[in-house]
Amino acid sequence: MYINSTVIRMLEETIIAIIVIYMVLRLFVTLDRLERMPYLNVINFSVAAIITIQNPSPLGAVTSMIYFIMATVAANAIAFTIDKIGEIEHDSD
Amino acid sequence: MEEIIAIFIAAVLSWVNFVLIDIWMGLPEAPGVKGAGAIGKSIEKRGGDLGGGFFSGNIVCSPDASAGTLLASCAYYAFGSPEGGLIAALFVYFGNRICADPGYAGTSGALTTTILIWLTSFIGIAPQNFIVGMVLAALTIQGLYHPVTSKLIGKMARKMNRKVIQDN
Amino acid sequence: MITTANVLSYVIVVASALIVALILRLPLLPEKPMRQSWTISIIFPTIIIAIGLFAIINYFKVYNNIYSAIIIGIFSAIFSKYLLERAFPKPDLG
Amino acid sequence: MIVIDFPYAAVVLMIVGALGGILQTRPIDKILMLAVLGDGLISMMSVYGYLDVAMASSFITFVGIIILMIGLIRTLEIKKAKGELH
Repeated sequence: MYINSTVIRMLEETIIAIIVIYMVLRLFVTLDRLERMPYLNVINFSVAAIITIQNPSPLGAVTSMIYFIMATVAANAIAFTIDKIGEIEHDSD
Repeated sequence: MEEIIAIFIAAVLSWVNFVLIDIWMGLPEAPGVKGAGAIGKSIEKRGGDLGGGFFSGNIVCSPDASAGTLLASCAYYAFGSPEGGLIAALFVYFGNRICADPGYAGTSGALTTTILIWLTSFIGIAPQNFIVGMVLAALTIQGLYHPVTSKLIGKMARKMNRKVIQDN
Repeated sequence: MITTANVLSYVIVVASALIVALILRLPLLPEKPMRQSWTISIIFPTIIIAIGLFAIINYFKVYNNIYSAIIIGIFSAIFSKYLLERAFPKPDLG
Repeated sequence: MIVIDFPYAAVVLMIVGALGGILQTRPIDKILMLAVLGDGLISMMSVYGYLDVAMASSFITFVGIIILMIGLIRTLEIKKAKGELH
């Protein structure tokens, strides 16, 4: 039973690690700034998932929730700033 | 092999759950904040659909039913009982209010996910399968190829009577 | 763990929050295009806040009795009536 | 069955975030890569079980990113009002 449960957790960890590596390489290659934001969102999802999968306790769940909400607020600020910078530089031409 | 089948079933269930709730709560209609509109227009410029672009931008910029599904399955797995889904609904509601959103989509997504996991636990699908399934579902929406998925979301939104409202 | 005794406690939380919110004259439902309204009503934030707070207390198994259920219902109704607009204000930009 | 531990993915996140922060020249790209670097750091801390450090670090990193964004917008507006942009 114990070996079976560790094998299950290894499988999920492997899937999430492959997703993270693929997404971060694609984010590094892409040059368009607004195209990068959905890839960053997938990385946030994966990290919030791996926090709870590695630590199955109430503190792990609370850490995952706080991480995901703060990361979403930061992504909101980054997208707003990209839009605002485009406006400012477009007006100055 | 059984775990791979369970993860696949959980991925399909959470995909259907969060896409249907997000479209029904009107995410493809209008961008909630300014950055979501910019992401949507960028996806439309690269050959996608405007409604699907607003959907994707709203998911990036505020925790909607996708975050509700992920955090409810995380809390169900960590607390070990359906009470975790209720706690996750409370946290997602506060996070939505921080991000300038009314918060209907995230809360209803968390509650429906709790009911869904409680029902599928009788046929042997564990909550950790739902966590990985939600990451796979977010990958298929946000990560693979934006024009095709945004056209698919736009077609579903037009079928569910949630068209894009042009206000600006 | 949710058992039958705890289901009774959850019912008491919902009933307490609903009665106090009706006394405070909150509306029962938001107005009609429901997915865009910012109205604080009984169904949407009050009962969600009450159930979530009671689930946090119920996990630790110390104060999970009927009296704390009634107190949490009263507190969540008062919170959503007077303090929620002040804690998380409605954004003014579109 | 092939198994990849998650610390390798966290290392890839941190290396890509650091390289991107060095190689890209615009300030907005640098701050986005700082977010990727913070993701790698928080996931590495939480994989090895330091949950309190991860919680405090997620608060501090993302609130710091928001404050940097406000400062960047303010700087560009002042530059534009002085006429130094382009």
